[in-house]
Amino acid sequence: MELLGLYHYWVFAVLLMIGFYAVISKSNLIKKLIGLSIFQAAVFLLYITMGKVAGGTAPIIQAGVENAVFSNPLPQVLILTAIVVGISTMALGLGIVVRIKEEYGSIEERDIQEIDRR
Amino acid sequence: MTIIFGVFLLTLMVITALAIVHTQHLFVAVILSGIFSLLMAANFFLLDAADVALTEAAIGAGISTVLFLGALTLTGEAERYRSSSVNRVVALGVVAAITLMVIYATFDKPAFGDPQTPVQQHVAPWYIDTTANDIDIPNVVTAVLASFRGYDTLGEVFVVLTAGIGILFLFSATPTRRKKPQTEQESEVESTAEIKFGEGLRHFLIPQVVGRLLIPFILLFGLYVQFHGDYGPGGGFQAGAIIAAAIILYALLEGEARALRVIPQWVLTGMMAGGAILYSAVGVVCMMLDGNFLEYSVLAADPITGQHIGIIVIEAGVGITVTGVLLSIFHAFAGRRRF
Amino acid sequence: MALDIASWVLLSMGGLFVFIGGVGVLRMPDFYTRIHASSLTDTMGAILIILGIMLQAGASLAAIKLAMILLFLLITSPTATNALASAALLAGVRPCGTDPVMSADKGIDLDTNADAGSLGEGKDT
Amino acid sequence: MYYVATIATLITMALALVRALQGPSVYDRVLAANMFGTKAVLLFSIIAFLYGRPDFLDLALTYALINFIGVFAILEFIRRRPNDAIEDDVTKGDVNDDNVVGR
Repeated sequence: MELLGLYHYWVFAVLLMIGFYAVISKSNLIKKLIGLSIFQAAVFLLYITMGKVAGGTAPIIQAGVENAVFSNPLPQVLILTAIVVGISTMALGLGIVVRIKEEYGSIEERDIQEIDRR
Repeated sequence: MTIIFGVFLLTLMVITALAIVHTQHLFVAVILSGIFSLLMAANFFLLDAADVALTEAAIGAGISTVLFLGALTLTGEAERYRSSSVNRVVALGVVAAITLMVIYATFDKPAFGDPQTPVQQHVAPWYIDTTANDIDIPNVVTAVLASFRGYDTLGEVFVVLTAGIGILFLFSATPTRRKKPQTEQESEVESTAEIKFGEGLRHFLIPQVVGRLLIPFILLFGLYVQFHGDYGPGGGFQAGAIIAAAIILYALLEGEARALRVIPQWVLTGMMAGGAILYSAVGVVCMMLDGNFLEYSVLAADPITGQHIGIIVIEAGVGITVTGVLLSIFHAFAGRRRF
Repeated sequence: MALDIASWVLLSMGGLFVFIGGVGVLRMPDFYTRIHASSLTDTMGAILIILGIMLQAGASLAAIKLAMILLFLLITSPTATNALASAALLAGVRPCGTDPVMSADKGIDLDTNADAGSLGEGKDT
Repeated sequence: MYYVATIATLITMALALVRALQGPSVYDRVLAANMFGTKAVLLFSIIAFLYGRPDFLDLALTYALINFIGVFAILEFIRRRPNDAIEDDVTKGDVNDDNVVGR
């Protein structure tokens, strides 16, 4: 049981690093952004995991139910807004990639550096 | 038992993430990230975060696939280079080392779901207790989002607005071609291609009919999520994404040109700014009525009614801004010609 | 009690159908047969499972929501697979076992887009 | 009682994921992704009752309503992309399909 609980944190670590690997080792800019979104998702998962209370339920008070245990609402609020902010900033990143493609004719980091060196 | 379901879904998530990073085909990576987002939403739901799961559902199913595909249309869809083996070994080494360190650190973490940890003891019970007395709406998440931490949410809305403005600025620039100037033939091809691009899925009869049938229901559901957010999972962020998804569906079926005729860009720009201004205006009105910034209690004679009014108005502001920004972003990508 | 048993039976049957469909999607030989398998989970499986839950919900708002979910599922998922199949057909993915000669015999020419258009499903290019 | 249906749905999700990873053609992956979405609708409905919180059916309703938008977007994307890319992809799909038949 203890290990099953820790498994959530392990998955967080693994996902974080899968995203990080894509960011540092891939040359394609869109692939880097996809990696970044995996990284982001891992952080979301960590917050929500820490807010869970055993035997709890979602923090929406039900009429007629007394003494219910609620999970922590605070991380949920932070992540809820972070998801929408995340997609907006991701779109901004994609917009920058599109502009790079238009100016350089490529979205590979390697090509772009070569063109810049010239 | 549900913890085992959670573990199973988490395992599927890791497999999906590995496949996303491994594949060379960006189109496939985008399809797989749709699945990844679904698994993420399921996990949030199992971890008692219904509001977050709803947000992830609205964003992941409706918006993010569309945006990524829009970008892929403009940039091309295959990775040209594999990273060199030295590069890969170094990266893998760094990644493996950090993973092991983080996993080592998890053994010091408090047990999963332990109610005695400091994080569960400190602020959260206060929020849950106070919501029932001071704000009197069932959804604690909405109460914290809109009232207790309203200033924080105002900041988030402005971040979303800034991202939207950034996209509009970026795409207002016309590309300067460095190397090969366009030949006449090429530009001709492009103009015919543009006519084809404008018409959407108009020739696919069945999606057309069913899509038209469903758009009113999606819009209605969006409004339900918007205004039911005080009582169940929902709120401005989710509703904005759902309504934007409905309009995006219309644009896919009928072509961007018609969607832009229904809601022109100047309306969208007005929505982007208007929602944020509505939100801040509530704060200013509170100050004029001798309260603090965003202290809704002064909005009505009864503090609880004041809170209700404030929350409904600022959630509407959030919804309007999110809809405007997401739709502007979509039109910016979809209306861009391929160069 | 009788309701519980009925609901249990429906849920198990639904689970079985969903599982069979899942196996079909994995094991069927080509794209079009896989669509068939996936439709099994989306229609029979979904109907049985949601009916099973509705029996538990009783007459309440939840039952109405479940009915709406079922209705939307039954509308959207065949539309999506139909759109997908027509896109695949237009792009030239062949059903396995049909070589071009056989198709010509039946009067269906899979090669030309014009013909696909006359099937009522769209013209492209 | 809900466990049977939940487990069947979860296993089906895993099978669909395998199909999405294997391909072989793009369309198979899209089909698997779509099927994943409808299974998620069922999973959310069942879990809402498993947790005893039927008001959370909104989540399932969201997916039921907007999951297919992704498929339409993909369709539009396939239609829009330059012709060479389509042919490239289809030949790949065809070769792989033949392999599956031959097995």
